[in-house]
Amino acid sequence: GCGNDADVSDGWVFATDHEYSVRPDGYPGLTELYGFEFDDVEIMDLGITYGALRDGQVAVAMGFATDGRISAFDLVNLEDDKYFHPVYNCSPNVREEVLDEYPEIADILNEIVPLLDEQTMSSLNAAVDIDEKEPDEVAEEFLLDNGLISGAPPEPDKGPVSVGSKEFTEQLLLGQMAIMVLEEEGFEVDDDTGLGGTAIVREALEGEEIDIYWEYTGTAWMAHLEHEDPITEPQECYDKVREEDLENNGIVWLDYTDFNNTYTIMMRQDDADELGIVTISDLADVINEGTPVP
Amino acid sequence: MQMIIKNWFRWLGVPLILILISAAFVIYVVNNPGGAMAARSLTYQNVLRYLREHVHLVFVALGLATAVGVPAGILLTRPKLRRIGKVVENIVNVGQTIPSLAILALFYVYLGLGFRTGVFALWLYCILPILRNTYAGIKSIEPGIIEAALGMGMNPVKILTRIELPLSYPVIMAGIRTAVVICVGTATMATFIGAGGLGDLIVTGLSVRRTIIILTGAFLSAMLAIILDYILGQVEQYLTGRDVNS
Amino acid sequence: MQMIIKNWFRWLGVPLILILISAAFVIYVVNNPGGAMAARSLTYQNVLRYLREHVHLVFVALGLATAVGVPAGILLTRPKLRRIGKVVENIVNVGQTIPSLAILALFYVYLGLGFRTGVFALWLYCILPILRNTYAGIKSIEPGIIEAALGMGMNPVKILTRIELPLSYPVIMAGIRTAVVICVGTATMATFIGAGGLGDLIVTGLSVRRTIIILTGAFLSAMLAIILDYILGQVEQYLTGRDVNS
Amino acid sequence: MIKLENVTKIFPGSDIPAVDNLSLDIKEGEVCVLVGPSGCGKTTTMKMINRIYDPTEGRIILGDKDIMDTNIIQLRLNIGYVIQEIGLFPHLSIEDNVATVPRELKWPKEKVKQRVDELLTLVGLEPEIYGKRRPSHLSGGQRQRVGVARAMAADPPVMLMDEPFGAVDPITRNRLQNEFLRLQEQLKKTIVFVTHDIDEAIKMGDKIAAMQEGRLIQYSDPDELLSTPKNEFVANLVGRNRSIKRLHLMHTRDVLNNDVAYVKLKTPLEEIEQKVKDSKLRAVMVLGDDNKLMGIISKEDIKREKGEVAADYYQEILNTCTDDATLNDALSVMLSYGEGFIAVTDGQERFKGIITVGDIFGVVKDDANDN
Amino acid sequence: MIKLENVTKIFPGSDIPAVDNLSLDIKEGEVCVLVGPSGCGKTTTMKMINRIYDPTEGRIILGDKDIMDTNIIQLRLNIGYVIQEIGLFPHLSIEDNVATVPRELKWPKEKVKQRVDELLTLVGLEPEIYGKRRPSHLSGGQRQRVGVARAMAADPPVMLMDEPFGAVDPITRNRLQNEFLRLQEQLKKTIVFVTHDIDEAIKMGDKIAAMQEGRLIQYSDPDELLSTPKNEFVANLVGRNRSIKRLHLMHTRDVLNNDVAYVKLKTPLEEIEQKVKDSKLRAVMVLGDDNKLMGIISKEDIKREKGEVAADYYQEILNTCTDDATLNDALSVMLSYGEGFIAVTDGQERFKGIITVGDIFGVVKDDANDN
Ligand SMILES: Nc1ncnc2c1ncn2[C@@H]1O[C@H](COP(=O)(O)OP(=O)(O)OP(=O)(O)O)[C@@H](O)[C@H]1O
Ligand SMILES: Nc1ncnc2c1ncn2[C@@H]1O[C@H](COP(=O)(O)OP(=O)(O)OP(=O)(O)O)[C@@H](O)[C@H]1O
Ligand SMILES: [Mg+2]
Ligand SMILES: [Mg+2]
Repeated sequence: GCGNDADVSDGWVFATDHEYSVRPDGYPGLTELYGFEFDDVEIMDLGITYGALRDGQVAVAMGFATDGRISAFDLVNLEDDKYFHPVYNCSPNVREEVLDEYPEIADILNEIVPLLDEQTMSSLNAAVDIDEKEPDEVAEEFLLDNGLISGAPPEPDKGPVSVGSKEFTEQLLLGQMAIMVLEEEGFEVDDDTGLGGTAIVREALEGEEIDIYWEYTGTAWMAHLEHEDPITEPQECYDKVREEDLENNGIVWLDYTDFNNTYTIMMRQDDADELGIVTISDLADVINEGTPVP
Repeated sequence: MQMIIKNWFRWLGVPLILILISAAFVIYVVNNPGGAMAARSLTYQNVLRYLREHVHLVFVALGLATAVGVPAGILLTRPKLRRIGKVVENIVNVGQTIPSLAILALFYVYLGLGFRTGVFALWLYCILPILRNTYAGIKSIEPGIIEAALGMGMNPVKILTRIELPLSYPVIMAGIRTAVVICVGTATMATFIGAGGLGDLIVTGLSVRRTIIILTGAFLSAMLAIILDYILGQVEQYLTGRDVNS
Repeated sequence: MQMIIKNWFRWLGVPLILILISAAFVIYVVNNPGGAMAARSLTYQNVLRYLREHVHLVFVALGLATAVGVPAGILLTRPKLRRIGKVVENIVNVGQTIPSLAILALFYVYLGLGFRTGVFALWLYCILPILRNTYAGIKSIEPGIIEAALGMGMNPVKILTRIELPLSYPVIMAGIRTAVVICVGTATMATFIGAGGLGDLIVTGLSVRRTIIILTGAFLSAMLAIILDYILGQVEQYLTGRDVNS
Repeated sequence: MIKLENVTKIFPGSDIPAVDNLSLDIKEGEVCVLVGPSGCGKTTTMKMINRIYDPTEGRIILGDKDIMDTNIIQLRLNIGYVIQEIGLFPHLSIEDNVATVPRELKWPKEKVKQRVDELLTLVGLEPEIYGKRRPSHLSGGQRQRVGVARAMAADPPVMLMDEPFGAVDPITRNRLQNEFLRLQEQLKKTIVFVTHDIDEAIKMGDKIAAMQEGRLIQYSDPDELLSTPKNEFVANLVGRNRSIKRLHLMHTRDVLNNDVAYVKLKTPLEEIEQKVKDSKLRAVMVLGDDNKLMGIISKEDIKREKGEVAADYYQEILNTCTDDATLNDALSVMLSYGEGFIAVTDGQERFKGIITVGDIFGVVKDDANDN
Repeated sequence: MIKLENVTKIFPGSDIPAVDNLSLDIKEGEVCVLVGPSGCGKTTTMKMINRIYDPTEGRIILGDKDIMDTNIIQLRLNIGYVIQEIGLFPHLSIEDNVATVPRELKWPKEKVKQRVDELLTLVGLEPEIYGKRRPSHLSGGQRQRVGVARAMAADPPVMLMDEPFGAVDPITRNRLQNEFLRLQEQLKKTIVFVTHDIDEAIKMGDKIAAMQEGRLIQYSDPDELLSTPKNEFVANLVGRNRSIKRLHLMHTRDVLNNDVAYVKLKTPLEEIEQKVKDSKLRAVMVLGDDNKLMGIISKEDIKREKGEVAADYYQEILNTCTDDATLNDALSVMLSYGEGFIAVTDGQERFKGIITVGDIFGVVKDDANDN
C-alpha cells in the first residue's frame, strides 16, 4: 500500500491477496498459530505477489505452492510445519470400471507421481507460463528426461481411454503426461485436456465422458464430497478422500504427489538461505528475535 | 454578517458535514462489523490508512493529469502545434481505452508494482476529460476578444494565461471535476497492484462476500469524490463569479 | 474534384484504414497465436463475438448516458430547475464514484448478471462527462446572443434547441467523446459479470499468462475507441464548421 | 400604444437607478426617439418594454394591457428588437439569422425565402453574396444591417431599435433612413428608436425624448426640441448649431418666394431690362416651354451680351435645388456658389420660385419666436 | 511613417478583394481618417497594419521597416488598437481591462493605477463607480469608451482606431474629440482612424482617405475633400450640404471683419448718430472698459430711447460668439436670431469684430474657387 514507489519496504512486510488477508484460514489464523506478526501487510492481486517479492517490495509473500514463478523468480516455499494450510496434493483419478478393464493403468500413472515435488512442478509450470513453451512439449521433455517414454510410442493396441483436465497450466501439463505415458504403453488415448473448470471436469468423469483426470485432495474433500472443515495433514486428507470417493462414486484415487498446490508462504531464496529459514516456524522465530530483513 | 456566515457555511460547513457523516458511518461500522471477518478489515487503523493511501493516489495522479492534460489541450488549439497535439491526444485516447487491468499487467514490468504503477494507470484515466475540455473551452472563445488581445501586442503566452485560460475556465474546470470523480472511482483498482487505497476494502469484501466491507469502501470513496468535487466547485464559483450575477 | 476525394477520405477513408489495420492484426494473431493456448482463445469466431458484445454494450450504455446526461446538464442551467438538476448531478456524481466493481457486486442482486448490469455500470460511468460539459457549454454562451433570442420572442425550448445547444455543441461533443473513450475502456470490466466483450480476452490472457491474448483485447478495444472517437470528431466538425475557417 | 408609468430600474448591486421614475406615452404609429448621453438608461428602458429586464418599480402598458399580464413569448413576438450589441447568432448563416422569427411562426418556406431576400436587399446586402455567409465574415456595418433585417423579418407591429444604424456609413444610413421612413409611412408601426445622431433623431422621430441620468428631461416633437430646448442640457445635447439643424426639418417648398420676375425665351430686350430694373435680385429668370427653368439674366449680362430676345442673353444657372430639398441643402448650395439666393424647381425642372438667405433667416427666426 | 504599397487582401473563399491595390502614405504625427461605405475594407486595412490579417499582396512599411520583418509582438505593442467590436475582456474588471498593456510592460503598480484612473476620467467614466465593474454591467457607449482607454493606456506612438466614438452621444463625443485633439497636439501620434461621421472625419483628420469597394478613391486633406470631391461617389459620401460642413473647418477669428464702427459708453449722442449713419450695419457696437462688448445701438434705438451718451441707448446684443467658434456655429447663431451678422468676442468678452452672412458667403466661395 502506502506508496514509496517501487522502493524496498523496510522491515518484515508481507504481501497477500485480498481474500487471504482476512479469512480465518488465511493470514489471521496463520500468525496466530505460529505466534508472530509482520511489520506491515500489503494487499494486492494474487497474481502479483510473486513479482512484489522478487522486486524486494516485500520480504515475505503468500502464493500458490506450484506456481511457475516460484522457481523462475528464485523464490522458496517455507514448509508449513504446523500444518496450518489445507492440503491440495494431486492424484490421478480413474473410474473404477476403466481400472477393472485395464488394471495396468494404475502402475503406469503411479510412475509419474513420485517425480513431482513442488520444486519440479513449479519449474514445469514456469516453462509454460514464463518461457511460453507449449504444455505438451514441456511434458514430453520432462518424461523423456526421466526415461518414462522413448519418444516414439508404439502402435496402439488398447483402449481407447480418455484423459481430461482443467484449463490451467498445471492441469494441462499433468494431463499431457498422463496421455504420453499411456501411449507409451500402447494405449489409444483421447485428449480431452483443457475441458473447463473443476465442476465441469468432475461432471465429465462422473458422466463417463472421460476416464481419467488429476484432482487435488483438498478440492475433492470440500467441493465434491461437500465437507465443511478443511484438513491440513496430507496423508489424512488423502486417506479420507480415497475411501469416501471410491465408496460413494466409484472413483479410484491413485498415489498422490508430494507437491501440495495450496497457499504457501514464500521468501526469496537468498534471504532464506542467509537467515537459515526453512519452515514457517523458523520465520516466526527470526521475526520474533527482531532480526532485520537482509 | 449574514453573508459571512453564509460564505463560511458554503466553504467549510458543507464539507465538514460530509466529513462528519463519513466519520459517523465509519464509527458505526467499526463498532458493528457484524462478524469476525469484517471486524478484521474494519479497524480504525486500516480504514484511515486506506483513506490516506487513496487520497495520496488521487492527488498525485490528478496533479499529473492536469499538468499534462491542460497543456496538451492547449497545444491542440495552436494551429502550428496541432500535429503534436493530435499525437498527444491519440496517445491519451489509446491509453484511456486500455483497461486498467491490462495497463497494470503491461506496465508493472517497467514501473514496478505499487504506487508508481497505480498513479500511472490513474493518470491515463484522468487525463482525457481534462485535455478534451481544455481544447473545447479555448475553441469556444469569441474571436473578437482574441483579436483585441492580439492587437494589444500580447504574446501568445500572455493571451493564453490572461485571456484564454480564464475565459475557458468553467469548461476546463468541468473537465477537471469530471476527472476527479473518475479518478476517485478508478483509484479503487489500484488495490490489484498493491497500491492500496479504499479498493483494498472493496475487493476484500467482494472476495469474502461481506457486503459491509464493500459498502464501507464504496461509501468512503463516494464521499471523498463528493467532497473533492464540492470544493472544486466552490473554488470555481469563487474565481469566476466574484461579482458577476449573470 | 480534389475536395470530394478529400472529403471521402476523411469520412470513410480513415475509419476504413483503421478497420483494415485491425482486421490485419486479427488475421495475423489468429494465424500466428504463438501456441496452442492462445490459439484456443484467438479464433475468428471468438474475436468477432467479443467485439460484437463490446460494441453492443458501449452503444446501449452510451445512448442511455447521452439521453440522461444532456437533459440533466440542461436542467442545471435553468435557474428555476436548478434544484432538480443539482439532485440529478449529485446522484450521478455518487454513481460515478462507486467503483465499477462495487456497482457490479451491489447491483447484480437486482439486475442479475450479464448484459443488463454491465450496461448499468457503464452508463453510470459515461454520464458524468456528458452532464458536466452540457452545463459548462451552455453557461459559457455570450449573454448578448441569448438576449437577442429572448427579444425575438423565442420560447425557452426554441432558445435551447436553436441557439444554446448548437452554440455549446463543441463542448458537449467533447463530453460525449470523452464518454465514448471511457466507456470502451471500462466495458472491458463487463467480463467480470459475464457480460462478455473484449474484456474476456484480456482476463483470459492474464490468467493463462499469454500476452498476445491481452494485447489482442487491448488493441481491439483501443481501435474501437479511436474509430468511434474519430467518427464523432468528424460529425462534430461537419456540423459546426461547415464554412467557418476560424 | 406604449405607456410607461413611473418606471424605475435599479440594477442589483448598484444604488443609482439606471432609469428613474420615467413616464412616457408613445402613440400608435409614432416613432419615439430616445436621445441622451451614454449610460443615461436608453437601452435599459427598451429592455424593460420587451421584458428582458423587469422594472424595479412602475408599470408598462402595451396596447391596453400591462406587459406583466401578457404572455411573455407573445409579447416579444410582437416586438421587433434591434439589439445594440447586434447579437447575431454566430452559428447560423445570414439567411438563417434573418429567417429565425418567420420560421418560428411557421411561415411557408417559399414566403420565408422571399422575405429574407427582400429584407437583405432592403438593407443593401445582396442575398446571393452575403446570404450564405456566417456573421464573422461580415464587416461591422454589414452585421448591424443584418440585425435590422432580422428584427423586421416578421413585420412586428412594434419595434425597439437600439442604435440600428450606428455603424453604417452616411450614404447607406441615409438610404436606410429613407427606406425606413417610406415603409413607416405605409406600415405605421409603433417604434422606439435610440440614436446618438441628433440629425437622425430629428429626421426619424415624431417625438424625441431627451434623457439624462435615467430621467426624462424633455419629450416633444423635433422642431420644438431644437427651437426651445428646455434647459442647458438639452441645448447642449442638440448642439450649438441647432438652428442649422432645424433647417433639416424645413423644405424649400414651404418657404418658396413666388414673387419673382421671369421672362420667356422670346421676351424682347426692353421688357427684360425693365423687369431686371424692378427686381430686387437685379436679375430675371428665363423659362422655356412648360415653365422649364432655362437660366438667368442679370444686369451685367444685358450689358455684356448682344441680341434681341431673352434666349440671346441668358446664362446657365447653377444654384438650383428641387422643391423637396431641405433648407439646409438650399443654404449649402447658396454657400457653395456664394449667391444669396437659390432657384427652386420641381422634379421636372419646372421653375417654382426662389429662396433668398433672407427668407431662410426669416423662417428660422419666426419659427423660433412662435414657440 | 505608415506606408501601404499596393496592398490587396482577398479573404479565403471569396473572389472579390476586400482591399484592392491600396497605396497610402501616412506621415508621422498625422491623423489619417478612413471613410467609405460599410464593407469597403476599412477594418481590413487596419487589421493588416497590425498583422491581424496578412495581406494577400503588397507590403506595409511602418517607420522604415516592412512590418513582416518586425517582431510581431513588438509591432503590436507599439500600436494601440481600438477594435470595432470593442472586444473587452469579459472576465476582467474595467480597471483590469485598461491596465492590461501597462501591466504587460511591467509598469510599477502605482503608475498603472494612476494611468488607469487618468484614462477613465478622460473618457468620462468615474473610476470609483465604474472601475470595479465587469464589462457586461456597462452600457454600450460606456464599453466603447473603455475600449478607447484601453488602447491608449501605454501611450503607443501609433494608434488604429476603428470607429472609436460610434456608440457615444454627441456631447460626450465632442468632449472626447476635443480631448483627443488636445492630446494629439502634444503627443503627435500617428493615427489611422475610421469613422462614419463625416463631421468627425473633417474635425479629426489631417488627411482623409475615401474608400470604395476596397479601392482608394481620394486621399486629401479635409477641406479639399469637401470643396473638390473627386467624383460623384465622394460628393455623395460627404453629403449634399458639404458647403455647410466646410464651415466647420473655419473659425470666426480667421474671417473677422474689424472694420466696424464702435463707441464707448461715454460717447455723446451726435457722434453716435454720425457713426450709425456711416455704418453699413446701420448700428454701432458699444464697448466698455478694456474693450468689453456691452451692447449695440441701432438707428431705431436712437429714435426710441432718450439720453446723452451711449450708455443710455445701448441694447443687449445676443448674437455673439467667441473667436474660436466655427463659422458653422456663427451662422447658426445668426439664423437663430434672424440677424445677418454676429459679434465676435474673445474669451474675456472683449470685442474682436463682426462677421456678416456676406463674409461667410465670401469665404466659402473664395475658398471653393481657390481649389
Ligand atoms: N473574415 C472574413 N471573411 C470573408 N470576408 C470578410 C471577412 N471579413 C470581412 N469580409 C468582407 O470584406 C469586406 C470588407 O470588410 P471590412 O470589415 O474591412 O469593411 P469595413 O469597411 O470595415 O466596413 P464597416 O464600416 O461596415 O465596418 C466586406 O465585404 C466583408 O463582407
Ligand atoms: N447589467 C447591468 N448591471 C448594472 N448596471 C448596469 C447594467 N446595465 C447597464 N447598467 C448601468 O445602467 C446605466 C444605464 O445603462 P443603459 O445601457 O441603459 O445606457 P444607454 O443609455 O443605453 O447608454 P449607451 O448609449 O451608452 O448605450 C449605465 O450607467 C450602466 O452602467
Ligand atoms: Mg445603450
Ligand atoms: Mg469595419
